[in-house]
Amino acid sequence: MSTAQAGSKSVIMEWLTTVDHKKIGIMYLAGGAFFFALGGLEAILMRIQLMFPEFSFLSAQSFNELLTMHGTTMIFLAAMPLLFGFMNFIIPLQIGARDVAFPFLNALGFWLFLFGGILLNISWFAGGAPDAGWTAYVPLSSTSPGHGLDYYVLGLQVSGLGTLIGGINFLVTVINMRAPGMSMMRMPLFTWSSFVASMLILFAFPALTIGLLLLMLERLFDAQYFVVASGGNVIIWQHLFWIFGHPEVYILILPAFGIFSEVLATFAKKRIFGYSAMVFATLIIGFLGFMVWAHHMFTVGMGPVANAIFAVATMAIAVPTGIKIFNWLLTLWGGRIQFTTANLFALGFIPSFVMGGVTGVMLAVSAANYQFHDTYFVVAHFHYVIIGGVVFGLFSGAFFWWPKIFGYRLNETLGKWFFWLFLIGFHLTFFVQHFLGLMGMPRRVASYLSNQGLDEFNFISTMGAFLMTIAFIILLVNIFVSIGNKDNVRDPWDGRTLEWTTPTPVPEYNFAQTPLVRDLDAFWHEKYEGDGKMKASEPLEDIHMPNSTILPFIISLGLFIASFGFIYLNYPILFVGLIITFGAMFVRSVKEDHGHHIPVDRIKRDLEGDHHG
Amino acid sequence: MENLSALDPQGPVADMQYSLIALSLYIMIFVLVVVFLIYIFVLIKFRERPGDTHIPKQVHGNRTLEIIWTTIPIILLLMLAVPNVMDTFTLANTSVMTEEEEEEMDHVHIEVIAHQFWWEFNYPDHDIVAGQDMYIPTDTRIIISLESEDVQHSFWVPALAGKQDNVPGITNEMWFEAPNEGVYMGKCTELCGPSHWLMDFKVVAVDPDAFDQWAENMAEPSETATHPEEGTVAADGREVFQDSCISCHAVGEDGGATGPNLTNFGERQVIAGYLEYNEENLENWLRDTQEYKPGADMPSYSQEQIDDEEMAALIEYLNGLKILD
Amino acid sequence: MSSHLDATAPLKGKPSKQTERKLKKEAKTQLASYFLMIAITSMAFISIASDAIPSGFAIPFILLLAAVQVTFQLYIFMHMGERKTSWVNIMIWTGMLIAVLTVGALMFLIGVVKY
Amino acid sequence: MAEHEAIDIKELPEQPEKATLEGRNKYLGFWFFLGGETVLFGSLIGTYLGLRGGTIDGPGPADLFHLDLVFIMTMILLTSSLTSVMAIINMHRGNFKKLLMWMSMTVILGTAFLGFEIYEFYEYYHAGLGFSTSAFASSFYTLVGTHGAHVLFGIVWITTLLVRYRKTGLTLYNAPKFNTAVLYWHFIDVVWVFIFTVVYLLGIGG
Ligand code: HEA
Ligand code: HEA
Ligand code: HEC
Ligand code: CUA
Ligand SMILES: [Cu+2]
Repeated sequence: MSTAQAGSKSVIMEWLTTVDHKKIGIMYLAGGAFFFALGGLEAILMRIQLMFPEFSFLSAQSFNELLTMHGTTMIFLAAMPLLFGFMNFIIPLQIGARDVAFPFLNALGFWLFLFGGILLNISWFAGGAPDAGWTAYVPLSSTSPGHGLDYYVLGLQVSGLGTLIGGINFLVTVINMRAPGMSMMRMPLFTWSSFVASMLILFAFPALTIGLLLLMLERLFDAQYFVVASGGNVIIWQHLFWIFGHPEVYILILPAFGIFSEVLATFAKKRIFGYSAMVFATLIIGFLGFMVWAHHMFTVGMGPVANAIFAVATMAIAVPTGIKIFNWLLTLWGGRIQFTTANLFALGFIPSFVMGGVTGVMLAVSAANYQFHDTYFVVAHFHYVIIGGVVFGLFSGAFFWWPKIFGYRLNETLGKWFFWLFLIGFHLTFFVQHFLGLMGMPRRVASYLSNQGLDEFNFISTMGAFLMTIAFIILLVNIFVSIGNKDNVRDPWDGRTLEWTTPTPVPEYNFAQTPLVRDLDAFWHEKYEGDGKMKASEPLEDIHMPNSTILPFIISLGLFIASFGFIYLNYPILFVGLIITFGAMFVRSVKEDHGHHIPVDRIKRDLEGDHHG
Repeated sequence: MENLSALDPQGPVADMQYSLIALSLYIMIFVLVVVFLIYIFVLIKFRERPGDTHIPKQVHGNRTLEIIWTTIPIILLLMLAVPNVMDTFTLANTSVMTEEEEEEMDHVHIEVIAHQFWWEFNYPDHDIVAGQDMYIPTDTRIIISLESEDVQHSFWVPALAGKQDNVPGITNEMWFEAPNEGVYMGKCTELCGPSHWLMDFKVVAVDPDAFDQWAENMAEPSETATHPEEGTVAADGREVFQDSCISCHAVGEDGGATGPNLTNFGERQVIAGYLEYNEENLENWLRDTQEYKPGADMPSYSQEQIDDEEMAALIEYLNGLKILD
Repeated sequence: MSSHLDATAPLKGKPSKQTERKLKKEAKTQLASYFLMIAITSMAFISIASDAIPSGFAIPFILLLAAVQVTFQLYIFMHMGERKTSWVNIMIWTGMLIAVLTVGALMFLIGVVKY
Repeated sequence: MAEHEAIDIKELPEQPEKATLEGRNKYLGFWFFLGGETVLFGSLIGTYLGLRGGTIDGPGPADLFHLDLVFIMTMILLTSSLTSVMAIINMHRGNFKKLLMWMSMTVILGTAFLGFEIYEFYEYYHAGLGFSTSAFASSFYTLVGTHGAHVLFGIVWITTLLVRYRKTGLTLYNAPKFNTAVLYWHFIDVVWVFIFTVVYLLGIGG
């Protein structure tokens, strides 16, 4: 077997062909950050339009396109990929693995996401973006003129496939790739919550896949599922969407919960309080997450029995979530709390998220939901949980793991400016929206009339959004000015878990010797009960690693091309795309690839370099 | 400013919903206070002080605490869930019998049919079709059935009741009552296209006698309004109307149903659901319909189609379409 | 795991005697369950195809038969009852549960009849 | 990768498909994928059941379905499941030739099934059931067609394996591949059991 890969490749080829979970993680982070800025820009444009009543900064049509793309981009192309970035980089390190279970599929998942995201955004230049909201209710979506919705359907289908693949990969990685001694109940909570989130992905995304398939067949091939005159029914779409859609929001929040568990324990310098309760609560949230989807459909006419059942089931989620909140508070209790930027975001999360969570419970009151539904009260609720939960989690994780991932530390002073401005801007933007909703402002309105008392709060809300933008720019500045800040990047926070035992930058094979895990918070245990070094569970020997390959990129590219064939019903293009995809899959299954070995000498050299460096 | 806010309920249904909102809000404030108190205490007490390097005790957990913070939320949620389930059933009961009285209540049945981007109100018991303004009698149970002609819409009158969706192919029902006379603002709350934000309507509650009068006149509008006397400007306007508009708009018995029924158009407070009612706006609306409501099913009328003189006549005719007084 | 194990080399050798015995037994089980499945399918077919059986009985009956048959497929053909398949069981049954919920919702909660 | 040294194992591993970490990963990952597929088909079946009354003026289930044809198709697919089971038993015995033989049988049976399905669609089409005739028509073709597409994919997949490994003999590398392909094939059969019951039998009987 060959021991090293032939030739030196250009940097671009290296990234295009990589199957290293760390590089893929970084690409997810970069892609997600790009789409976050894009989705944020779309939000700002909407907020400018809503700054004054009857303002004509944007046409109603453009507004609808922006609002659809903002929601879709933020959920599918920003929040989820950013989380996937952390999951990719951190999970193998936290469980003491050299790689994920399916490195090839991992790369494939990333490229599918990226090509799907690009596809969706090409709609801007191809006659108009989708305009039916991120929920794309039929028949508005199935009859929407132009190709916007076709881009929506195919873009999400392609990137959704990537997500599903990624989810399966994480599941198997966690189950099969853990280092010796790392039992399920010794796993760090970030890994645990990502694991549960991956289960949700596995079961939620197929419903979306079918929903999108039906919508595509209806728009492009004249199917009649949603055409009432042909015996169709429009509520089927809503069920399929929300059977996916509700678990989706927990797919977003659970990994973020995991990040907070790591950050809070690290900066309180305390073991997480009630570890097994935390695990159990996560599982319950995941399970209940599948039982409540119809709370988005209280007004659609399912009947009072259905509404009552779904209302009560929804409220029940407050209980396990509350368990987590109180466990975090008790983790802080008696600790030595350090106010680093990472921890500020985690601390800012607790009150912000609880405010969003309790409005969620208010929304779950079905009879009152008849007032709340589709108003700005809902917009306020979900931005509180999403920004106060997911986005804060992403920022917290970014500051926390940045040194490990990028090899330098972000500036703390700028970080704190960023935090405070973002926190204030966020509450300013969304707190007043609760009132707007109850005062009669529906959501998804391109503007509002001037004599209805909605002017002041909308203006305040937009000001808050500007503040968030300033904060975000400070973050960007921070990323660039801090590049030289390379001291103490191996274990800067006195970490507790295995990722902090690796050298920075993390070598390709992660661990020269797979560690032996003896307790929860394995590293902390060795630091304070042992000699500060992980015990090895295997002798030093050659390490087997998978080979780089361009095939994932090509498979995704083929689907990207084929999508245009669908959108414009152009069969030659469709077949070219499919041939590329299936051809590459065929090559993959026929050409055996057994990876390569990293010789023990090189690992020894690395180890010495690490000790002297 | 009309009655628009759900925070200022004007009828029993909105009241019921308001008290649920209030109840849930109190519970949530209690939760927030508890969480915030612990939070602030912890942050102050256990923050790292300069020079402090102690390693805190690595506590594993506490069974008693776990039980406490599992049971208390369950109790709080039950306090909320029970009234909610009861109200959900009450609101879904659109039969007109009240259980205590066992007799038929006064009620009016209205079919609300949503169109992009306007509202049609049918009164099947009165044989009336109205558009944009929904007249109702006070102190009477209003039974609404909801349908849609095109995409999904949602019918919301915050001050009187919550909303229910107008779903194509499906009939939903709801009810409410308005004890006080007044005009209540209604809105469409389901994204239904570019002019979704302008899909407003009015609920006009008048006392039952006035309502009966209105219904009678709607069913048989006075000839003088619908067929103005020969030779008047309005009669010329009627001609234009018969040429260009009648295929979509009905006045009295005859006319299409693609657009709102205009029998009582002269009594609208607003044009097309939102434009202040005056002649200038009316002319603008007819000239630039697609500017005012992009995507609406009514064409804009240029000078070639309707010249200024005809337009003036048309407006005169439309202004005269009144059924009351 | 010995990292130099060459996975591309053809596997030589015979299974152990014990495995041989097991396989022989398994072949029998498989064949038996195959015929059982044929029988089940035929029963389902007959209960619908013949007019003698009232549909009030036939419908729940064939649904039950389908469930039995699927269990056979999963546990006999697909070996879901073996050791170390707990994760497989969790995932498949969770999937089934969610699929059933989905089917139920799409049959009953689509607004035509209110519950 | 020069020497294809035979592995020095006296005995064949009991389950060569799970003898390597890669094999175990594949096994588990594939099962999870099937868990997701369960929801996928659940969504399709639900959609069909929700819409099966929506025939408007077009033909409905009772006008169309030939139960006897579908019964034969079911038998074929069940038998193909058995042949694939036999293939795995022979794999465990170390009899690669027979593995290939039984797998070929599976492919042949699968192709026959697919042929019948195409014939069935052809019949229905000529009985007036186009894809856009009614909501029932669209949902029926989508559900059964998606299943058919799975069958087609399975046939192509197994054929590729057969061609690729016709000479190599059993290895720790291809054993998991055969095993997952067979799992997939059984799963297609499981789904068909539901389709047979819920679409065809209920279509005629209820
Ligand atoms: C990260 C995303 C996220 C999260 C975590 C949540 C969490 C919750 N959501 Fe939210 N939700 C969304 C994202 C999210 N949601 C989005 C995006 C939408 C809109 C989609 C669209 O239409 O576009 C939405 C919409 C939405 C609706 C539909 C509104 C409507 O359209 O009419 C409802 C209704 O029930 C709801 C409920 C809840 C509930 C009960 C929770 C619970 O999980 C919250 C639980 C947490 C707490 C309650 C706080 C902590 C608990 C305690 C301190 C214990 C004590 C508490 C009590 C006793 C109350 N959400
Ligand atoms: C992860 C999810 C997520 C996130 C993070 C956000 C973030 C924000 N959202 Fe979003 N939002 C949704 C998910 C999200 N939203 C969803 C699902 C909907 C529903 C859509 C629908 O109805 O279909 C919605 C709808 C929605 C609405 C309602 C639209 C309507 O109903 O009419 C509004 C209005 O205020 C809004 C505002 C904002 C704002 C101000 C932010 C801010 O927090 C944004 C913060 C970001 C920045 C501040 C970055 C700014 C960057 C720049 C300006 C560019 C600079 C770039 C460089 C220098 C390179 N959002
Ligand atoms: C193709 C159909 C069509 C034709 C022709 C048409 N209209 Fe309309 N009209 C509509 C529709 C649809 C609306 C509702 C628009 C909305 O609010 O979305 C409307 C609304 C109106 C309104 C506002 C109604 C209200 O209740 O506020 C007036 C006034 C009106 N039309 C007058 C006219 C006149 C006058 C003409 C002829 C010169 C005309 N319409 C021709 C379809 C039509
Ligand atoms: Cu009608 Cu919005
Ligand atoms: Cu939800």
